[in-house]
Amino acid sequence: MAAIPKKKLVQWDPAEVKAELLAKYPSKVARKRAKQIMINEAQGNETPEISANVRTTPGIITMRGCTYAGCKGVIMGPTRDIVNLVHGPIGCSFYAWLTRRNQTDAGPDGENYMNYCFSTDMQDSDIIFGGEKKLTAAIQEAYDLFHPRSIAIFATCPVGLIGDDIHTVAKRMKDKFGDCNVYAFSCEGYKGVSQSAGHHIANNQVFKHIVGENDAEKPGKYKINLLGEYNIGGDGFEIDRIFKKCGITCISTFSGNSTYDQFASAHKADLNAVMCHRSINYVADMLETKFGIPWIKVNFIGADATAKSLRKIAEYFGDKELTDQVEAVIAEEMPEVLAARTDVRTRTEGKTAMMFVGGSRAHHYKELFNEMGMKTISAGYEFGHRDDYEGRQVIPTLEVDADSRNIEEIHVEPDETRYQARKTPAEFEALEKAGYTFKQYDGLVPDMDQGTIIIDDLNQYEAEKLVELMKPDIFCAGVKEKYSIQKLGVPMKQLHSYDSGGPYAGFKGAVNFYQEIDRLVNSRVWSYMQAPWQKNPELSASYVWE
Amino acid sequence: MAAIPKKKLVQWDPAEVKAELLAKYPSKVARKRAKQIMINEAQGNETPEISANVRTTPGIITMRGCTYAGCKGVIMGPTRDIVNLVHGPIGCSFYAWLTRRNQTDAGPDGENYMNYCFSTDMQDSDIIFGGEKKLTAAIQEAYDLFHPRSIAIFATCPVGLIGDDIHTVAKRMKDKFGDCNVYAFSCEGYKGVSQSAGHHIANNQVFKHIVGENDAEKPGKYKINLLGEYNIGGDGFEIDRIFKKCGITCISTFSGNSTYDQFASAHKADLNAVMCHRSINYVADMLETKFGIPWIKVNFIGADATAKSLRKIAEYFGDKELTDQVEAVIAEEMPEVLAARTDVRTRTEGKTAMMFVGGSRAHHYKELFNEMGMKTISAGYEFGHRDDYEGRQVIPTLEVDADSRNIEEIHVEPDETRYQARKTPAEFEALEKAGYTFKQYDGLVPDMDQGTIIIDDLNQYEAEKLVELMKPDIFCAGVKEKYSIQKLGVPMKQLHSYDSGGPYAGFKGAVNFYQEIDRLVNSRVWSYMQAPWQKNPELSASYVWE
Amino acid sequence: MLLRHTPKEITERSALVINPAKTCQPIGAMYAALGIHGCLPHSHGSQGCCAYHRSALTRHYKEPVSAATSSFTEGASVFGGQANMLQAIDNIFAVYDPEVIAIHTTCLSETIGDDLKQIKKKADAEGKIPKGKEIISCSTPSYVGSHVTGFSSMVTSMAKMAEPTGKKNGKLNIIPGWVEPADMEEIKRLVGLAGVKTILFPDTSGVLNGPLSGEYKMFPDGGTTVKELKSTGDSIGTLALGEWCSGEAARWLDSKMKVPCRVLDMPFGLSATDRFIDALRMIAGVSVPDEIALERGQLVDMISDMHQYFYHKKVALVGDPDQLIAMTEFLVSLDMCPIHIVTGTPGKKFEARIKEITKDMPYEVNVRAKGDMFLLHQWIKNEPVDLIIGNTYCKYIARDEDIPFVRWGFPILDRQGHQYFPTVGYKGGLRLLEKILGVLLDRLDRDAPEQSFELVL
Amino acid sequence: MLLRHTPKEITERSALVINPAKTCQPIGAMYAALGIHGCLPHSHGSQGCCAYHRSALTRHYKEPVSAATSSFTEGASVFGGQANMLQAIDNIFAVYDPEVIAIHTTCLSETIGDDLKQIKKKADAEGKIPKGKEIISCSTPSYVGSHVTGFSSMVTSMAKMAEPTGKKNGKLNIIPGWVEPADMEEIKRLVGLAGVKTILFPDTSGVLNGPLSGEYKMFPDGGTTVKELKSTGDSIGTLALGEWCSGEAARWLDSKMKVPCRVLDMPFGLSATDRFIDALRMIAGVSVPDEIALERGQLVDMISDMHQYFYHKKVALVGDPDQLIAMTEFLVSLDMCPIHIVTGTPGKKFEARIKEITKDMPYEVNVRAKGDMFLLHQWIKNEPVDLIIGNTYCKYIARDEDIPFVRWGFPILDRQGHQYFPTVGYKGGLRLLEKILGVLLDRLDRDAPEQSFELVL
Repeated sequence: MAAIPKKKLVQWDPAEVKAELLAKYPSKVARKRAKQIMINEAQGNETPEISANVRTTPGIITMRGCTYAGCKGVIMGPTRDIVNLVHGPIGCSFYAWLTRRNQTDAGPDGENYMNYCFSTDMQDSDIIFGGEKKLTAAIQEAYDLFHPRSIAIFATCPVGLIGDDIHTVAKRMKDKFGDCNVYAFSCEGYKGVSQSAGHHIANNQVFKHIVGENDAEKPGKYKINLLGEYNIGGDGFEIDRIFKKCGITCISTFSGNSTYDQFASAHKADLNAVMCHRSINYVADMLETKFGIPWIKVNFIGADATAKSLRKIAEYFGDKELTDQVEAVIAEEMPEVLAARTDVRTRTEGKTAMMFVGGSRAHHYKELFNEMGMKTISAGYEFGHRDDYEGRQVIPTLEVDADSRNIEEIHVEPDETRYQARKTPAEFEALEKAGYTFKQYDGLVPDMDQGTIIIDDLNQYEAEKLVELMKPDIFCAGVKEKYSIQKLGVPMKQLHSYDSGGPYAGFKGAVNFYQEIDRLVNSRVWSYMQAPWQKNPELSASYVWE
Repeated sequence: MAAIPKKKLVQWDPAEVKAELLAKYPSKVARKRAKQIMINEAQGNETPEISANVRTTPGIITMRGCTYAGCKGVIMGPTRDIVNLVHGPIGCSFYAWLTRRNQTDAGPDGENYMNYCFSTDMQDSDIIFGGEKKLTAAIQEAYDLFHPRSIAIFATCPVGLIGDDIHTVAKRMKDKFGDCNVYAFSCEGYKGVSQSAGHHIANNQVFKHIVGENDAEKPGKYKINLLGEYNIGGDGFEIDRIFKKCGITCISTFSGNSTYDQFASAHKADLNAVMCHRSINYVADMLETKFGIPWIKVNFIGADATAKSLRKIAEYFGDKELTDQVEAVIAEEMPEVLAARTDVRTRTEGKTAMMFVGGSRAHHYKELFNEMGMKTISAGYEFGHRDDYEGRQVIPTLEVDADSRNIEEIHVEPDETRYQARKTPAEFEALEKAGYTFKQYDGLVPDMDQGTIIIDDLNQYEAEKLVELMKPDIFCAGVKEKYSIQKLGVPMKQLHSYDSGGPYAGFKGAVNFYQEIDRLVNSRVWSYMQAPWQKNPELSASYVWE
Repeated sequence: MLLRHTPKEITERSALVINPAKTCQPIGAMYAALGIHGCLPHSHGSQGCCAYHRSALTRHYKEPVSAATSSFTEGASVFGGQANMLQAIDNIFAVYDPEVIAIHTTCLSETIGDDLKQIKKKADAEGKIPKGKEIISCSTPSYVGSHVTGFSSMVTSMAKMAEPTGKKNGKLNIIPGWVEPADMEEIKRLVGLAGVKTILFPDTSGVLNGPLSGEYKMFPDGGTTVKELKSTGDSIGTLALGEWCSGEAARWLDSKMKVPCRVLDMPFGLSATDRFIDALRMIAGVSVPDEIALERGQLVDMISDMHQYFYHKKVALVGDPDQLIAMTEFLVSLDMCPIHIVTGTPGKKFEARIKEITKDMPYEVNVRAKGDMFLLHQWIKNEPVDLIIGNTYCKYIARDEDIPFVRWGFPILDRQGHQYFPTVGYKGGLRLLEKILGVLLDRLDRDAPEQSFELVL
Repeated sequence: MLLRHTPKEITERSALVINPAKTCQPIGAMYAALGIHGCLPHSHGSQGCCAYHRSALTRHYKEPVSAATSSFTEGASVFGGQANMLQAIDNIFAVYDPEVIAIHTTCLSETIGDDLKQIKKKADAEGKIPKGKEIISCSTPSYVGSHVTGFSSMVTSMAKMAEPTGKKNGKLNIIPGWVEPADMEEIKRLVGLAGVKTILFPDTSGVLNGPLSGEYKMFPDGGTTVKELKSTGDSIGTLALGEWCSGEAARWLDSKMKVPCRVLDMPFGLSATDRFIDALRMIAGVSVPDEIALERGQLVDMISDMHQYFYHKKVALVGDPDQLIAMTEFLVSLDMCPIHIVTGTPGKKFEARIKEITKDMPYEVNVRAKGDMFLLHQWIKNEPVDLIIGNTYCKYIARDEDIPFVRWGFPILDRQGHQYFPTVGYKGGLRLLEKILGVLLDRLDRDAPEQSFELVL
C-alpha cells in the first residue's frame, strides 16, 4: 500500500485553540473547563496545575462512564472464576456483558464465567418492597448451579437508594455455604465523578475480602505482582510470556486473566509492579503497609518501556542470574521490533496523534507513538486525577471534595504475623543511592512537549473542535468517540478495546501497534471521501467521448 | 405440515386433450406429432403402436439432448478412474462437468477424475488445420500429469466434420504408453436423434475395448452385473448395500460408480440384471452371445419392485441359502418402508402424476407412484424406442431409418475360449417352465391405465398445455422443464438429477421418495401465489380500523 | 466450550437471570428519540447509563450516537436531579442547539421520584427553552418492562406532540416500531409505491446509516421532523407495526386525537407483508402497483425454488416480541419448524400468539416470555436445532453446539449489513431467505461426504 | 480431497485444458438474446448445444429459459442446415409467435459454413417472416473466443437493429454487459436518479428474475423492446460498460451510426461506479443527486469501518475479464491483495490491465488470460490466499484448501440471491463488502481460540 502524502504541518496557536474550545460555553461552564484545559508550559521541574477528577457538567456530552462500570466492568470483570452477580435492573449487567475485551484463559481447572452475564433483574416490586430476598435467592441459585469458589455482588443505582443491605446478605450466604466466599460492592453509578471511584471501591473490597486468604507458599525465585493490567486484547498474555522467558514469577495480576486464588496469594510476592497508576496505586500502598511489599511504577506499553521496566524489576532483585536473563531476552526480542519500527517510521515519522483515554493509558501510549516518530500534540485523561497529570508529589495537596469523600479509604496496619520487609534498610538505601526510585510516578505532563494541550475529561464538542483546528493524523479514545471523529476523515483508534486488535503491550505488542497505526494513518480510505464530481464540478460540455 | 386439500379430479377426455395439443401446429408437424401422442387403449395383449426414436422437429423446443450427452454425459461420465478427454471446443466439456449427479466413491485406490473437466479446447486453427496434433499432445499431457489406467476420447460436432481420425490417434497413444488403455468415441452431437445414439456408441466401445480385458477370477458365489444403473443421487450405493446384505456379488455396474476394471471383468459374472432397458439392452445381448451370460430385466425403483427383482435374481441361482437370505433381507427392510408408505398415503392417495423422462425411468417411477396410491395420468420418454413403450416383441419389426443406420451395430460371435453357458439347457427349461422369463421386457404401455395419454419426445409447448388441461398434482421431467411447470403452480420433480435429492432406489430410496413427493404435493407454497388483494379485490371503504 | 458451565438439565430459577434476552428501557427510548430530526436524547440519571446506551448503539450501527446525561452525583441522588436537569437544558441549547431534547428517566431518577413534567414547567418558567425548541420526555424506569417498552414509551411521547388543527392532512401515520434504518427506508419506499402519503415515526434512516463525507453532522439529515410529529393528529389514520413497539402510541392518537388506528404485525416475511400492503391499498383506495406485486412474486418464487432446504428444519429464535411473532409466522410458512422461542420482554400474550402460529407444527414448541438465553441454550441441548436466529450473543451458543446461525435483531455487534439492507417487506423476505439458505447450505457443503458433495443445489 | 490429483508443481500445458474458466460463445449469445423483449433465442446446430445452454442458464437463475434449435441430423450436417432453419422459422412463428428470433451459430453450423444472412433472405423471400417480426443473427463459432465474446456478438447484432430517423431521441444508450438481471435493474435505477433517459440493452431484468404467480409467460414482461433497439441510432451517445462485453457494439454505433461512445469499466466497486456516475452527470449536464451521493458515502463509510479486516488479505479471482478488472480495482482500493487472477477468455490486454491496477501491491501478482481453474488451484497451492471469489466451481478448491469463498460471476449453481440483489453501483459495493466480510469474519470466529473469541468485531 502506497503511503498517501498528507500536507502537514497544520499551524496552530495553543492559546487560540483553547479560546476556541471555550468560546461557545455558558460562562459558568467556560470557567470550569478553563481549569481542565491546560497549555503545557512546563519550565524546569515546576508543572502547571490542572483541575481533574471533578464533576462532569450535566448536559455536556462526556466520554465518562460510572462507578459501577469502573468497579464491575474494569476491575472485577477480568476475573474468571468469580461469579459476578449484578444486583439491580437488567441493563447494567447486560451492558457489561463481554463488551470489554479482557481476554481469559480458562486454565486447567476450566472455570470461566467471563462469557456469562448474571443479574437479579430487579422489578418494580423489588424496588418497592426491597430486593434483599431476591438477591439472596439469586445467590443461592448461582451457588446451586455452578458451585463457584466465590460470588461477587455489585450494587447498581437503585440498590443504595432503597437501602438493600447487600453486605449483610453476602456475609450470611458466605457463612451458609462455607466453601464459597461471597462479598459485595457498593458501586452505585451515582457515586464519585467517574469510573475512578469504582476502581477504588473494587480494589478496597478485593483487599479486604480476598488478599491474604491463601498463605500457602508459592514456588518461584523472583516473585512479583503486576498491578493495574487488565489483559485487553491479550496484553497480559504477552507480558506473561515475557516474564516467563525472563524467569520472573507473577503471583497475581490485578486483574487481567486473574483468579480468586491469585488475589488471595498476592501477599506472597516480593515486589509490586504498577502499570495503571490511576486505578490501583493505593492498593500498592496498602500491600506495602500491611505486608511490606515495596512497589515500583512500570510500563509495558512500548518496546523500550518494556525493556526499561524489565531492567527495573531485575535491578530490584539485584541478582546476576536474573539480570543476565533479562538482558538476553531483550537482546532476543528487540531486533524484530526494531526492524518493524524502522519500516513503519518511513511512513509515520512526523505525523501527529491525540489521545484522550483512561487514567494512565494516554501517558503509556505516548511511548509507542514516540517510537514511531509521531508527536502527541494533545492528550488527557477520562478519569485521571491530578497526580496522574502532575505526578505523585501533589497527592498531599489534593483536597477531598464532596464526591470523593464518600469513597471509602481503608486504613491499614502492618500485619502482626505476616508483615515482612523485603529488604534491609541498607539494601533499600543502596538501591536508592544508585538512583532507584520506589513508589514514584511523575505523571503525563512532564512528558508532553512545550505548547501541547492537555485536557481533562474531554467532551464530544471539544473533541470535534480540536480535530478541526489541529488536524491530527490519528485520534485515540473510546468507541463512543470513534465514528464522530472518523466522519471528519481522521482515523480513530480505540485505546480501551483496541478495535478488536492487540495485544499492544510488550515486544510483540509494539510490533502489532506499529503496523496497526501504519495501516490507519496511511490508509487510502480517507482519500475516498471526495467524489470525482466534487473534485471537478463543471458540467456537460466537457464530456469527452472516445 | 397440514395437507392442503385440493379440489380433484379434473375431468378430461383424452381425445380432446390430444386434439388440443395438436391444434396449433403446422399440418406437417401435427401429422408427425399425432403418431407420437397415443391414447392408451390397450385391449388384452395387443398394444397400439407409437412412433418413437424419430427426429426432433427443428424449432420445436425439445427436452432432448445430443449423442455426445448420451455417450460422455450418461454412460462414461460415472466412471471414476478413466480420464474422459473431450476433443472439441470448450463448451461440450464444460456443460458435462459435474452437472449430472452420478455419485462416486473414490475407493481405496483413491483414483477419481469425476470432479475434473478435460478438454482440448479446439481453436479455429485446429478446425482449419485439423486437431489431431493437439489431441495427441493433450493425451500426452494428461498421461504425464495423472498416469491414469485409461483415457477415453470423445468427439464433438466439428471433429467428425473436419475428419480428425481420433481412433488412430487413440491406438497410437495406447501402444506408446503400454500401461494405459486409450480409445475414442465418435459421438458427435449431430448423430442419431437423441441421447440414445450416444448410449449405443458408448456401450459398443466399452464392449470392444474394455470388457474381457481382465480374466482374473473374481471372488463371490452369486455373481451378477447390474446394467443400466448410473448411481444418480446414490441409487447405486443403496442397491449395492442391498446386494451386499443378500450375499450377491456385483462384478460390475454399467456404469454407476464404476471403474475400468469392473468393465474389464464383466464377463466373469453369471447373470446380467438390466435396469435401464433403453440404454443397455443390446450390451446384455452381446454379453450373452459372446460369453454366455443370460440376462433378465430388473427394477430397483420401488420397494415392491426391489423385492421382486431380488427374488428373481435368487430364483435364477436357485440356491436355498441365497433365497433364504433374500427373504430375510426383504423381511427386515420392508416394515420401515410400509410404515412410511402408510403415513404418506394418507396425504397422497388419489393424487395424479405425469412423467416425461429418459428411456425407462418414466416406467420405473410409475411403480413408486403406485405405491403411494398416485395415478400416472400421462407419461412418455425423452429418447425411448418403440420397444420401451410396447415391449421387446416389436424389435424385429422396427425399421432402421437414416438416422439410426450410421450408429454402429456390433456383430459378436461366441468367444472361443471364454464362452461358457451358465446353466444346462435342462436347467434353463425348468426355470422357464416355472414361468421364469429371460430377456423379457413388456414396456411402459401395458402398465398404463386405459385412457391415459402416452407421449413420445414431449416438448415444452405440449407440456404446458397438458398441465393446463389435466392439472396433475406433480409433473416429472428435467431441469429445463422444471420452472416453466412450476410457474403454473404445479410442483415439478426432476427425475434426471432428483433436484439434489435421492437415493430413490431400493428400500431406503423408496422411503426418501415417498417423503419427497409428500413434501411436494402437500406443500403450503403453492397456496401463496395469490395475494390477499387478489382474493378480495374490493377497495377503500371496506378498511376496518380497530 | 465458551459456555462450559451451562448444564443440560433444566432447573427453574426464580431470581437469577443468566444471559439476558432483553436490556433496560432507557436504551429503547434513546433509539426512538434518534428517529426525530434534530433531536438530542437525554438520559436523566447517572452518566453511566448514557455511556452504556451510546456504546451499545454505536457498536450496533458503527455510527456516532449523541446523547446527553444529567450526570447525577451522590448529592443529586439525595436532593433530586432537578438542578442537574435544568443546568443540562441550559448547556445543551447553548452548546448543541438541537430542535428537540427527548428526555427519558432511569431507575435512579425514578426511584428518587423526579418529576420531569414539573422540571419542564420550571425550565419553561425560567425561559430556559428557546422559542421554537421542544422538550419531550417519557418515564422509563429500568426495573419495568424492557428496551422494547422503553422504545414504546418514547414513541408515545412523540405521538403526544400532536397538535391537531382540525383540518385533516390526508396522510397516514405509520409507526414502524424498533426496526433498522434500512427497514424504515424500505417501508417508506413501499408506501411511496402504493401512493400513500405518510408520516413515519420514528424514522432513523439517514440518522444511523449515514455517509462518510468528511463532515460530521451531530444532527444528521434524517429523522421525523417536529412539524410532521405535530401534524399526526390531523392524519386520516395510524398503522402501528408491532403491538409491543407501536400499539400504545397508535391507541393514544386514536382515543385522544380521534385518529383511527390499526395494529398490524411487523412486515417481516410473506404473510405479514401481505397484510401490511393490503391495509395500505385499502386505506388509500388504490390497487397494488405491479412493482410490489413483482417483488411479492419473486419472494414466492424463491420460497418454492428452495423449499426443499427449508422443509422441517428446526429453528431456535431469540429476540423481541414483535419481531419474533412475524419471524415465527414466516418460518412456519416456509415449512420450517421454530421449536425454541425466547424473548426477555414480559408478556404472556406473546406466548399465546406463538402457540397459535405454531399449532399445526409437527414438533412440540418451547416458548417463553421473560426468559433468558441460558434457558434457550438448555432447551437446545435437550432438543437440538438446525438453525439459530438471534442477536450476536447467540454466537456463543452456535459455536458451542455447532449450529448454523443467522444474525437478526438487536444488537448485532460483529457483522455489517443490517443498517443498509432491509429485512422488512418482500425484498426483505428475499434477504432473509438468502441468509437462512446461505448458512444451511454452507453447513450442507461443509458436512457432505465427498461422494455427495454437490455442484448444483 | 475432491481435486486430489492436482499437483502443486506447475507444468506448462500446450493442448490440455483442465477445469475451464470459460465456456463457449453460443451461451453468451443466448443470454444476451433473452434481454430482448419477446425474443426467442435460436441455436443453429445440433440440439445438444441448445439443451446444454438452457440447462446451464436455468440452473443459474432457477427460472425457465426458452430457446429453440435447428436439431441438426447427420444429414443436415452433410447437406447444410438451411432446410432445418427454414422449417424452424415456420414452426417457431406458428407455435410460439415471438417478436424476434435471435439466431446464433455453433461450431457445427460454422464448420459446414451455413450462411445465416442468406438463409434469412430466403425466409424473407418465401414470406416465412410475418409482418412486424424480426430475425437477427450472429456468428458464434464455439472454437473462437468464449461465452463473453459470444455475448458481445449478439449485443452487436442488437445494435445493428438500429434504424436512425435522423432525429435525435435525447436518450443515452447504455450497454451493461453480461451482468445479472438485478444489476441491470440497479443501473436503470441509478440512471433514473441521475435523470438521464436511456435505452439499456440487453436487459434481462424482468426476464430471468420473474415472479411465481400461477401464470407462465414464455415471453416475460422484461427486456429491451424492438422499438427501443431500432431507436439506438438516434441516441445522443452510448456508454458501454466493459470492453469485452460491450465495446464492439458501442463502437459499431459510433462508426456506422455516428452515435458517439465511451467504453467504461463495469461499475463494480467504488472507483468504477464513480466513473460511471461522473460520466452520467456530465453527459446529462446534471449534478449528482443526493440519493446517489448518500449511497456513495455509505459505501465509503463501510470501507472505513471495516478496513482492518480487509487490509492485506490475499485473494484469488476467477471469472470474466470485465468483471475481474472492476473487482480487482475494487479489492485493491480496499487494501486487499488480489494475487491470483484467471480468466478463460483470451486477451493479452487483460493481463496488462490487471498488472497496471495491481502495480503498487506488496505482493507478486499471477494473472492469466486463457487460463483455467486447474492453474488457479496450483497457484493457490504455491501461494495460499485468504479468500476466493469466483463461480460455483471454486467450491471444490475452497473445500480442498479450506479457504473462505464468495460466489460471484457465472455460473452460480448452488446459492440464491444473485438474481435479486445487485453487485453493481454503490449499493452493490455494499453487498460485496457484506459478503466478503461475512466469510472472512466467519473464518475468524471459527478459528479463534476461546481466549480471543470476540463479541464485538
